Amino acid sequence: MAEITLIEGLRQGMDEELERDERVFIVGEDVGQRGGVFRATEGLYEKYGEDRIIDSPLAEDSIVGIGIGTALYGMRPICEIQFADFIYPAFNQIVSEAARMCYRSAGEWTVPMVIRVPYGGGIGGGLYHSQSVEAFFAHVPGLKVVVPSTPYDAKGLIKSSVRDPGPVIFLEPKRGYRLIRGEVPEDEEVLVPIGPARISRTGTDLSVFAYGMMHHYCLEAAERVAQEGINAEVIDLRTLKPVDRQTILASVAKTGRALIVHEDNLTGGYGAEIAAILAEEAFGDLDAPVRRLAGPDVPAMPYSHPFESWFMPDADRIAKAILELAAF
Amino acid sequence: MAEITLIEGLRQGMDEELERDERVFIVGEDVGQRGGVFRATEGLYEKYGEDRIIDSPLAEDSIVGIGIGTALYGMRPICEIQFADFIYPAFNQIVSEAARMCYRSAGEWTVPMVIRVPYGGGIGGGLYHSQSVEAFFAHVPGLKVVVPSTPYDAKGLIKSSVRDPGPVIFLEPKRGYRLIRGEVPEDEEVLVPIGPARISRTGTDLSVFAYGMMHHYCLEAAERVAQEGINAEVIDLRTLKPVDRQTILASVAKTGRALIVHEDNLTGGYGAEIAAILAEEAFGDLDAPVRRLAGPDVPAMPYSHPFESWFMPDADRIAKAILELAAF
Amino acid sequence: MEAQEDLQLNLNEESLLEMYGLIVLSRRLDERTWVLHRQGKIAFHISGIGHEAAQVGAAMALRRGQDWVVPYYRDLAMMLALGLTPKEFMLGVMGKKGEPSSGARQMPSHWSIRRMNVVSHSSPVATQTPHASGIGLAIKMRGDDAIVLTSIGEGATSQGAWYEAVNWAAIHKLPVVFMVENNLYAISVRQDRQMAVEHVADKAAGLGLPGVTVDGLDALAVHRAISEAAARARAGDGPTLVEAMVQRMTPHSSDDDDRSYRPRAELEALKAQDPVRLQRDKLMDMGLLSEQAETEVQERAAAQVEEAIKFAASAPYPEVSEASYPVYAGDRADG
Amino acid sequence: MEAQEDLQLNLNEESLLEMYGLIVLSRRLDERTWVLHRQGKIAFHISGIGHEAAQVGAAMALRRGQDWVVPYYRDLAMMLALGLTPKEFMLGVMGKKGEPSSGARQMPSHWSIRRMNVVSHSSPVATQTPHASGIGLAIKMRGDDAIVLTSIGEGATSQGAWYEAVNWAAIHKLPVVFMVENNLYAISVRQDRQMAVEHVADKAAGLGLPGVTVDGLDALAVHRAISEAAARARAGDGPTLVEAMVQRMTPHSSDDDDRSYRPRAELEALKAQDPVRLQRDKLMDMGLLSEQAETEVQERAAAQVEEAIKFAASAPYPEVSEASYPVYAGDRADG
Ligand SMILES: Cc1ncc(C[n+]2csc(CCOP(=O)(O)OP(=O)(O)O)c2C)c(N)n1
Ligand SMILES: Cc1ncc(C[n+]2csc(CCOP(=O)(O)OP(=O)(O)O)c2C)c(N)n1
Ligand SMILES: [Mg+2]
Ligand SMILES: [Mg+2]
Repeated sequence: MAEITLIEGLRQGMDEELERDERVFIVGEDVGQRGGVFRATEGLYEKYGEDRIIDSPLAEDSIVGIGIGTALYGMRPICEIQFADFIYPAFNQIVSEAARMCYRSAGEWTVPMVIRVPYGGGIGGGLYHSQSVEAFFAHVPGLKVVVPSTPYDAKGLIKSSVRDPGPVIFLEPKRGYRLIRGEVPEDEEVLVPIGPARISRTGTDLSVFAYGMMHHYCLEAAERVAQEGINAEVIDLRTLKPVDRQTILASVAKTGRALIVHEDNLTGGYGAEIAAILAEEAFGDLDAPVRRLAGPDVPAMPYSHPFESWFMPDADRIAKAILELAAF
Repeated sequence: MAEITLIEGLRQGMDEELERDERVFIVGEDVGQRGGVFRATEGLYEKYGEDRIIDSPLAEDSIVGIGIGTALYGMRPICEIQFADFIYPAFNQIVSEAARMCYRSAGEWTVPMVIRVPYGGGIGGGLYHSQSVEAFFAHVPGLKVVVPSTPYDAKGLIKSSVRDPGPVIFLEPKRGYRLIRGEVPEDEEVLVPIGPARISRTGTDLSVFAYGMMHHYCLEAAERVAQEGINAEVIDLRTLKPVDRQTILASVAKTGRALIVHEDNLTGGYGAEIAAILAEEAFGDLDAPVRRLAGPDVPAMPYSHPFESWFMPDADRIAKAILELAAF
Repeated sequence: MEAQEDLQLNLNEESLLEMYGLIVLSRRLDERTWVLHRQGKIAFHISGIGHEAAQVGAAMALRRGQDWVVPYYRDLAMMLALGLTPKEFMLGVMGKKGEPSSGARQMPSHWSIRRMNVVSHSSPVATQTPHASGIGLAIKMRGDDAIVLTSIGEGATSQGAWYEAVNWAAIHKLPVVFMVENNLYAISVRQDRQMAVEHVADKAAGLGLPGVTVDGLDALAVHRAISEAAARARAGDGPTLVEAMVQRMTPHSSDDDDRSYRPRAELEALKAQDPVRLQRDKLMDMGLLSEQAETEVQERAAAQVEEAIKFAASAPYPEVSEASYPVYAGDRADG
Repeated sequence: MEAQEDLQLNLNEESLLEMYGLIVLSRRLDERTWVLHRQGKIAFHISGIGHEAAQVGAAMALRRGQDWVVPYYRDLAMMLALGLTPKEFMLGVMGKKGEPSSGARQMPSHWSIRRMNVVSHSSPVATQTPHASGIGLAIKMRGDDAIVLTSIGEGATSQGAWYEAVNWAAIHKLPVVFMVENNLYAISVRQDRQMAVEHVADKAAGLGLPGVTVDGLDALAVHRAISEAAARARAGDGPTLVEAMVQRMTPHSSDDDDRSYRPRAELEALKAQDPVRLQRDKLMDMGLLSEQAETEVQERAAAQVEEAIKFAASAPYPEVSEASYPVYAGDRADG
């Protein structure tokens, strides 16, 4: 098995789907000759040509809106939004159109499409190149929301997303693109189903829920607190919508304690939904308050280096939160 | 004291602010001669003229974007979005610009503006004239989110919102525009501060949190269950961001039980944040699971009459939820 | 003369009469729906009265069932021309079970006819325009023999989304016809508060595609303009913007009251230019329509309308259990 | 001849030299910032190299401090012309405490100079254009003696928001100058994949305002075009779209590598048209700049740049406590 990076997993997944199904194509800003500003589509323009790897005009609403049109016709678009921070111009097409098309036509029309969205901070991107946007989309019925944290899941989930019959918001933890490496088999097809969470570290004392880069920091923190005798279970949610309630509830039934970690702003963030599910359905299991560790409620991650570290939860802070919760 | 409708309260509030401060003006689709499609601005065009009551082109991003520009220059725009369902084209200007302007300029530039948004169902509006959008905006640092449920609060809160130095998303429960009547004094200035919730019915057995039309149904339900000996406390949140934690936590400390009601979709809805706050900060006070009663997770309220009733929580369903929770 | 050309080139006598029959049917159906609303029997109607000639002229310039259509809410006459039945329309108006465009989930006049390649659209205006360009892109990618027509009001062309979508089609020379039904009003807002150009067709120059303005009260003129645009599209020469000057002879919708913003005299004047009468006169001038045939057309339309109302009125409402799906493709009631 | 006119009408000898000095300063500062990046001393730079003449020409056509400016990220030279100091710029580049445009919250080159009516802008492109129209509207409402200039790249004019904003200014005849700095690239995407018109100025026709294309390598030509547009705006005759043809002589930003999409020969060719050299030659031709004066200009610029770097390098980073405010107007550290 080869060890590859997260972005390489993504690229392999897209490449295989482009190869497999000629209805699949990629559209977005700079995805062609440039190979994407993060190089996620590198080499695909050369391999599939400008008719299937399409540089869009600088207009996100149209990237998604055009994608929807092609999907209605039977194509399988992969739309790239260059940074999560620039998805808002497309909000109307995503929420009003992609998400509601199937329901509003009683299933007559569907929108099989993937919207790829590099998100998150820690790359010196300041207020507008660091944002997390999952809470917005996880609130919208009709959308699925997926976040891989490993090269294997990146490959397996992008392939499943391309094959999904409806719209998938595919959030890519961009700080992990090259930082996160992992083994991915070369001789078998890698497919990871949309839906199930993954218990990436089993434990008994408390449950830590996370996704994307934060999942890695949580694992790191869990190793650290293990040295102090705390045995944390870490769960990579992977699919935020629909969320894997069973796995979440089973874990908390076992541990009695829950910590949710994300880098998006705290208030109304994705963690609120997990906390609400637990408050409603795990009442009898909980031995301690549900804790959320998240980005602070400032508009976004500020640029200056000390600011950035201040904003972003890290292994230190997570470890501290684990210890506090375990001691409750 | 005169009894007036909710929309009349709003109109009075806007009228007084237009009169008081010549920097205040109104901009939106059909707000001029037409007086707004709901007639919220009726008579204002005649009184203040086309330079202060401005019919915009049919383009929401520009309504907000132009509003921001005028606010940067020192004006006090009241922007009307015709229906909440049509706010998504303006999402980028609201989230990227209005909300982040103060922080991103370290306070040098501010955006004092009100964005008025008629929202909610029960008016035969189907998928795209019934939506609730509070969860999106309550997640965005830099925005305030306000929802009046009475004529008094409509008047008092719109006036406070116009005077607020930053952007306020002002959500109007449009089903209540003419349905909800209440007394509003004529001989004194009505100002309701942004922030505090209002205990509209004191009780001891459980706490019901709601806003907008749902608040009225909750009151109705509370009266109904009172006949069965259950004494519910009902709280009109009024300001969703920043939310009044003290009042929420104090109520649950007293009652030990919490029900949150909204018509927006359940998952990732505003109720999740309230549930999360309680799960985190009221752990020791809770005698029962936190319950959420909300619109189902379908894309929006469907048109056909039976569908609409199915979607919308009403006094019956709320009463049932109260009784179940009280019996836990 | 031009009419003679039409007769030779595109339309035979039969299709001219079909055209007229559709225009009349649409008008009767539309008027009757207003009556139902006044009687309190239905909750909402949005009307195409004054737009019919343009819509039918456009629809009949397409290869129906082969070409694609992405319409907007005023397109009742266009939908009838594309095969929507009065019964289907009435099911929608009454929100009844089996309503084919949305299963009674959307408000009336939110079209979708899958069998005729008419794509589902929503209420937020101009959201359909990028879909049309996307369909055009897909047609081009697949090398299929089809084009797509999309319609919109002049007010909605103020939306940024509209420009972005037309821009795409212009850059990639996509087989799209952008039809604008200009009735000079967007609810209460007049064209001069909506744009600084005289004609919506002028917007084409800024986007790099041809734009034409045509008399939308004349079905044949519209038919000709759309046929030319469609021919360009089919030939791979790219999109065209066709602005049809129509008139809104009613309030915006049944929720609207236009008295505060629309002079009564203006409305009166429109009646002299009623497109239904104009088509009738034209056909009579051409000797294609006798008084007797006219009576038959009217009676047939009236009968169809009444039958549709009876049918829909006695149809059941949908089961509440239907409301919970399909949120995701493949969802079923039991899932 | 034209230059002589400028000399007579708008610009005296002194201001022509000021203009040149600013262009040189901007270039030196910009080049030095690239060096800092290569040395690993800073994290990010986005460059205005090749745009300087247009920007300074534009800025000097304004009444600085009275008129309003809503810029975009490439406008270093314009900002220097409006009073941004090299020290302030360097604080931003290094993310240091007291950086005046955002308190080190935004990436470098996200301008704001409150004292000069330069409005804060963000990264999502074209969001600034409606702000400019709104400022124009407010100026008109207040009857103030000011105009507003806003700039943008040609790629960003594909955003719907841009059309919507220009449309507003055209309808209401607002005192706005829409300046487009057309360098033919949006990161890697060439103009022909961005729009189907030959000139961005052609877009004006579709929006109902005048549009002109001007040689953006010639500061005086841009000065003239912007002066004319500003005069129109001041006279109440409404907005103008001015497209300045400039050249991006560097990769998009320090994060970019343009080798995959930009032919080396094309880049080489640009050097023959370097706007800094062109301005110098012009001033020398006009007899306004001696060799010795040129040396002084260069030395002065270099000294200012080095001083700024020293200043910013030794400035502290902001306190972490500053990061938590002001989320809402009036918020303070202690709130
Ligand atoms: C995004 C959005 N904003 C506002 C509305 C409300 N609205 C519905 S139709 C309409 C006017 C449309 O005018 P026009 O495009 O000229 O079409 P017409 O109705 O005249 O045929 C408005 C403002 C909407 N449907 N969508
Ligand atoms: C809404 C949005 N989408 C994408 C980007 C990423 N991006 C930054 S600059 C740029 C290209 C801009 O090109 P152009 O407008 O021509 O200006 P130039 O950089 O050439 O001066 C892109 C795609 C962005 N900043 N905002
Ligand atoms: Mg119209
Ligand atoms: Mg450019």
